[in-house]
Amino acid sequence: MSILHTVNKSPFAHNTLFSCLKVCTERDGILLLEDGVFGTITSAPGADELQLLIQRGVKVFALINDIKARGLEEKLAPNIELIDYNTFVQLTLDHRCVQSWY
Amino acid sequence: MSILHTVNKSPFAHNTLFSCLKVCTERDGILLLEDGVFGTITSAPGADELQLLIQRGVKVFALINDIKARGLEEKLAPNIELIDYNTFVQLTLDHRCVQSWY
Amino acid sequence: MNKKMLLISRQAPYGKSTAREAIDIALAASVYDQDIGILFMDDGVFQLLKSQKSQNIDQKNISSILSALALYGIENIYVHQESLDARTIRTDELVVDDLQLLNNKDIGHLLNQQDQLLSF
Amino acid sequence: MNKKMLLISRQAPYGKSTAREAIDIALAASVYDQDIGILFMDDGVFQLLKSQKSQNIDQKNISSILSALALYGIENIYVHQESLDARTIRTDELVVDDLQLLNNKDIGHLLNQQDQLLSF
Amino acid sequence: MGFILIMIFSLAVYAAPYSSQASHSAYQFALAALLQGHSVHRVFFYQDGVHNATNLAAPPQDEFNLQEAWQRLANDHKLDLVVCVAAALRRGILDEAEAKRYDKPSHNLASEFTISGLGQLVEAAVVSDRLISFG
Amino acid sequence: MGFILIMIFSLAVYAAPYSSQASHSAYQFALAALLQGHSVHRVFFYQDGVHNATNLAAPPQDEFNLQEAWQRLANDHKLDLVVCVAAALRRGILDEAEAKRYDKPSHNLASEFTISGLGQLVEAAVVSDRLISFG
Repeated sequence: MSILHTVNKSPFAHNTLFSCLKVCTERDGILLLEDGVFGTITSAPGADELQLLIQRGVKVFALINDIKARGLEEKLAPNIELIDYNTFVQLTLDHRCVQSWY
Repeated sequence: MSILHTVNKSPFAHNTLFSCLKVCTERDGILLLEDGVFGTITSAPGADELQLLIQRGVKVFALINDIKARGLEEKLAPNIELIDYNTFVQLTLDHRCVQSWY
Repeated sequence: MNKKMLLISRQAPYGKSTAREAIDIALAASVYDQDIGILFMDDGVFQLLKSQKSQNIDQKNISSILSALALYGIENIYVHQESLDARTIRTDELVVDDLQLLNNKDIGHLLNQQDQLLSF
Repeated sequence: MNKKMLLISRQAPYGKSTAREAIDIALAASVYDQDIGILFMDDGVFQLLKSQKSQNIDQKNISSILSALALYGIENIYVHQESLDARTIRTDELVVDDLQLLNNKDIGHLLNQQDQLLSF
Repeated sequence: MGFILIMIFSLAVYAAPYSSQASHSAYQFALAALLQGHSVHRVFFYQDGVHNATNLAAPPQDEFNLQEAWQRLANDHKLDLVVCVAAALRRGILDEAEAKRYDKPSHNLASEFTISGLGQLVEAAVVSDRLISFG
Repeated sequence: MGFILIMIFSLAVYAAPYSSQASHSAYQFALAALLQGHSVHRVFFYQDGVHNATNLAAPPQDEFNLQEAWQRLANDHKLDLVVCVAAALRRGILDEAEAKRYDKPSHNLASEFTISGLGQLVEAAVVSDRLISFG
């Protein structure tokens, strides 16, 4: 029972993802949605930090419909799980509460 | 007759100011307004680049009312000219056109 | 019923109405006798700066409202130390005296103690 | 009367409506026979990516609209090279073939040749 | 199929429809939760989110109409859609009573929404298992 | 005092009042330009800027009312305040004619504003010495 962090801003334009990464604990999860899915690109700002957190046990997810809408399927960094809204709902129940980073 | 760039986003949160600095030529001017005035703080992201441009001849301005509203009078980096809306209007006439960076 | 709630305020004052409207939620929660804390982080720490003169841009003074948080019984005021440092803001420049400075790890821990998070 | 105009589109598609509504201005300018160019910069270059399937989020496909710019007589399409590079986007991944890649200095020069700038 | 534990959700929506994708995401989330059999106690609209409640939007026929979609969802699932009165008044979203009180020439709140105070957001946070924010 | 060269300005406003400071900045700019004796050919409201045109906003008495300020400025200086029809329809800002056309129960465009197409922004860019954007 930890925190689910959601990030909906592009890390190329906003510092939102970095703020999330700073306070994310090893038991938390991160969900990228809307323009936040630009953070799945291997060269995105924060991509290295994201992979480091994944290695430490943090689960990272991205909404598949937001990935597809933006044509990013071929550009994804490894170990990011693509999910739909049903799984998003389930994730909020698997965590104790949700912090939305705008 | 060059470009007046306006920046209204905080450089701590957005990459807007950096985009402006990248393409600003030595004959251009930069006006910080609204949350853009957080860029006047000496430790702000882009502050060093801003000072470098100033040394190369770029004029940098900030709206005094936006500075006062945010209580930043004591935190200003050097060589930034504080102006009112009358001068803002005049600046747009002193330049050939205005690029607003959001 | 009582829940542990934390409001996380990360936006600069005045450029958007977010900061102002977030505070109103904290005040409402206190009126309804809920245990609410506020965490200021990122540009949100600018809200706490002294000597804001927002009448110059026709807006209400946010730091005045924040200086009254204690009157509303809101006692847990947290501030992200790294956000202050990045902006070269000292704690004696803030309108609130009684605050708890947190590092990144502290914040991760704080979030994990809450029942609900109100994010701004 | 004719003026040299440049629309500067810097926002990512879909998260906000800015990208979509900026394009409509370019189309309107072309309808009124104005000499309008478009510069894609920062996250704006994402608008040009192929294989967008925006019906998944109930939005119109922005890349389809952009691929029709030539039909509207909009010939001057500029793309910031550094913005592409930062996003590891190759020009063969874009929906527009006939575009001009610009570096920072080129853009500074381009802006200084315009009569009006439309900023998004 | 096993059974699922029914949980109580509330959503807070802070962004305008169309201009931002966030309220569309909130709608998708509410829909998915309801279809899984969960309960949505309340959707609270605040800040620019109050524009989701207008009954005057007329987007092109071939575009998704989110305001209408909320109204349909409310009718199908007896959803409690609440608009913050202070945020709404500042942004020109009014029901008939507020229009009368402030002597305004018309009102534009869709009938599926009600106007109330921030206490409704606080109450939603208290009684719900999860409060999810979209902004 | 010397004389000043009268220049023609047009403004483009892309942000909502209250939610964003940008439309207040646009108002301050327009006011300063007019008081200097310059001409403001048009203020064009697009994207969330269309919310500047509502006649239903009722902010607290002690807060600045930007929607009213635009209306006053328009009356004092015979300003041409134009709202983009496509942006307005999507966001629920309608005049009487559009309300009738789309069969909507009411309308909310302040009488100082007119609804028109994007061509009005293009025309403003062409005939004005300076087009200044606020977003």
